[in-house]
Amino acid sequence: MDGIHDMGGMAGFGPVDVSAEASGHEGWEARLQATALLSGGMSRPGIEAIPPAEYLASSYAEKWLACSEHRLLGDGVIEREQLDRWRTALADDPNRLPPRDDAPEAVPGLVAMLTTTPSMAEATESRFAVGDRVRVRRMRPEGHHRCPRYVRGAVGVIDRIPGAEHQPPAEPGGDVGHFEAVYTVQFDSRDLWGDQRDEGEPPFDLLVDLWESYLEDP
Amino acid sequence: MDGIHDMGGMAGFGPVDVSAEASGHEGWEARLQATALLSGGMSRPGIEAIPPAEYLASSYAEKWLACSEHRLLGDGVIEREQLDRWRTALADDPNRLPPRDDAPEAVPGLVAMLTTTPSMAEATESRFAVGDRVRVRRMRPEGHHRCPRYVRGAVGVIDRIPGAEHQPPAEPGGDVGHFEAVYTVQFDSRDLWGDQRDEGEPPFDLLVDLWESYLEDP
Amino acid sequence: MSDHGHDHDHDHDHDHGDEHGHRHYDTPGSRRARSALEVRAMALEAALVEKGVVKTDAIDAFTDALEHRFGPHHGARVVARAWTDPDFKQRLLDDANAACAELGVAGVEGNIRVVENTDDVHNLVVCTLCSCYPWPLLGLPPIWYKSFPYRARAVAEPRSVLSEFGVELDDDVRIKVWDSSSEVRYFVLPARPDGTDELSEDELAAIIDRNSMIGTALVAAP
Amino acid sequence: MSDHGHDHDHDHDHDHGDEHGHRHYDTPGSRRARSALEVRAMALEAALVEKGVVKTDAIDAFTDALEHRFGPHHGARVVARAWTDPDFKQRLLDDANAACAELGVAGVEGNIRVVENTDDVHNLVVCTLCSCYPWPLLGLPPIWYKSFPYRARAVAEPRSVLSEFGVELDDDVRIKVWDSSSEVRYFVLPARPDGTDELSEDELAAIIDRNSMIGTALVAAP
Repeated sequence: MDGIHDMGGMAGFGPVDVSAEASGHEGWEARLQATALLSGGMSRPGIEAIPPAEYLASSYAEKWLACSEHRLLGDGVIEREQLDRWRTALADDPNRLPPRDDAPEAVPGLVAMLTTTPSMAEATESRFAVGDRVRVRRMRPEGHHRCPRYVRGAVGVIDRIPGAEHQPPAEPGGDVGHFEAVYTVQFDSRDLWGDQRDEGEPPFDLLVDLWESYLEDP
Repeated sequence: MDGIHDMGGMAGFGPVDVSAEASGHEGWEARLQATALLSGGMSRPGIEAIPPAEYLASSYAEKWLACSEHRLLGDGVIEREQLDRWRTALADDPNRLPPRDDAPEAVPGLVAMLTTTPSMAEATESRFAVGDRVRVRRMRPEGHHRCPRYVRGAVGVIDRIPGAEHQPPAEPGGDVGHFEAVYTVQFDSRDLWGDQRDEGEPPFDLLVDLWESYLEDP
Repeated sequence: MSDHGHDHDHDHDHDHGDEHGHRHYDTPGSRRARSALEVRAMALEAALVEKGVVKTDAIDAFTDALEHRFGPHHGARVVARAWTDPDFKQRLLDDANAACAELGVAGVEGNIRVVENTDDVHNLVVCTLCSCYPWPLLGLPPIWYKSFPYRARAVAEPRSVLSEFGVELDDDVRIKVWDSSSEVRYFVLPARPDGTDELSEDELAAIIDRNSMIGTALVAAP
Repeated sequence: MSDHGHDHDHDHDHDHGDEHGHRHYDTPGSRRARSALEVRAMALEAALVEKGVVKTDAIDAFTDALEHRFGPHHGARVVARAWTDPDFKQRLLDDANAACAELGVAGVEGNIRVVENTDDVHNLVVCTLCSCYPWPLLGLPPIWYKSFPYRARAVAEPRSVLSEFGVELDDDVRIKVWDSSSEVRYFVLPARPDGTDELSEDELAAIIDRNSMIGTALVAAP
């Protein structure tokens, strides 16, 4: 979906707050990320489905929460009444904690998974080769994708072929998509934004990983 | 500025509320528009400078108000103390109205201006002719412009040359820009969004008015 | 300035003057309570008038033009005339400003191009960057025209948008979407429905609704 | 699994177990009050555990990995090794996953490509669509990396962004911006500063800050 999350190149957000460090380093935010990932509540299509005004008004943690609650409630994994009951209980009593339920026999496997680097398949079939010029297709996919709008229609050069992957699921909980080569494509900034020397930006290179079906001959 | 206002093609906003009619037809919203335009508080660069999260969270009237207050306070035309004082007075006393100060001799000229169609200059010099193929330049202007992102880099055909105009002021209160031909450029939807037949959208035409300096040979 | 102008002048004349000034704001006699936003708008006017930057009667006159001198009744008159007078229609398509002026329709935000719906072509007007709209012919735009879904989607998925308005077009009708990015304002000349041969120009004007002149409706026979 | 692992295992082992469970949430003994958002996050965990969907010790272990097994100290070790061992550096550039594994650095979100800063090239990493980041080498990202200004501007005006971080590059340095759109995670091998010839690998690791491995800082000699 070409939603608000696809913000590469958008102006108007102001300066970067370079001192903003802490998020995710407060324990509960990392814990929320763990909970959201383990439960399957979090997904990128789910985050991207947050309405644009809410997306921009929400912190990172709020988006993970909103996405997870929506998915887990919608799928009937948890119930509204449960959330409300626990919110009241946990807000009213500062000593209250969530219930504890362990399964220690599963932990080593989880830790092994977390500390194993996922391997990327080699691209045994690839339409384009390193050095080829390619154009990013014009498109407007309804589901989740990984093709930022700012490269649409632009011509770049294949820098590397890191491997082959399935396209990501288009919908929360959906199946993965077509298995195909992924290319790192290098663009000259002038082919994306024009000549910005007058704004203090000499030409630079922009490299984006793009699935084969996002690309066509130039 | 390529800001949040440039939303052509963005997904995620949901359906159109086709029953939403009333805005601007309640008297005070039209009166606000009149006030904002007469005072010079309203400008498109000013509207576009509203931060993205606020832009999406605001109604049309709120954006006109925020833009006008910001500009008129910033230029010292009105004062914060005045606004606060009047807000309190007008909220506290439902019979209270803004003060009245007329200048009836100026009204006929204003009405004549409002009811006169602005003429557009003929384009005596134009680089492109009707039927020419043109490409929209890649760019990223910092100031206000009228070149939507969704046509950048796309090739279209000149449909008509409605006339010549100055480019609009880049900043609130700024000077108009270069005087040049304006072209109505027709694009095939496939050159903007790809083939959308599977989504129930057969190819269509998209026509956009673009200043000459937005365009280049294809 | 308008050949229907008398009715209107009469309508709004009695609202003017000190006793009836600021009639757009709500007072205890009004049905609605003032919202916080309305108070903010009133305070802006008050501060500007207090400083002498704008005059109250100028605001009155401008508001009056937006609400009464402009409006879809003018657009409907133009369409009805075009349906009944082929020469006028041709002038309208060739030079809309001059043709509209014949009917006394003119004004700011009124540099018009008329685009014609036919059996093969359906036109739809939008302004993605803002909310530009042909004020003299249609007045101020409805909320949905200014809404984010309409601005975002009309240029990319017009059939999906039209279906939300209840408009379903044959697959072989070519849609033309007009994004009002310059000072030109686009106005749709809808197709005249079958079964209206016996109607007078005024009767025709009465069946033409605003949305049909934006492209989000078709005109139906009465 | 890590040659510096002992320190870390020691750090977090004592936090585990029932008595110390949920240590990430605030209780009266904590310095901060619970925010409404924290309560919402706790309620989500509570509902999921109550339903048996997730286990508490799984959440503990996952959180622990995010906070302690991953982090920029690993990235700094990798950089320091690359600066002092040319063969390792070559392996790192050729096959980062294998080279990182030599130092016991591995994990999810860790399919790494290392890109090298030189006198002529400066690399900058961003994820415009999301906030993808090389977890094993750098841990969880800082707020600014996830912020809208950074995601929006790094790909279009990198020098302007870098100047906000205090980084000014010569005009003839070519910037390469990497937008992490697939499962590959980019990691910057910063340039070794002059005047560090005498430093040991551990001393070098101590001067490498996280931002230099994203591209928003240069490493300075101590």
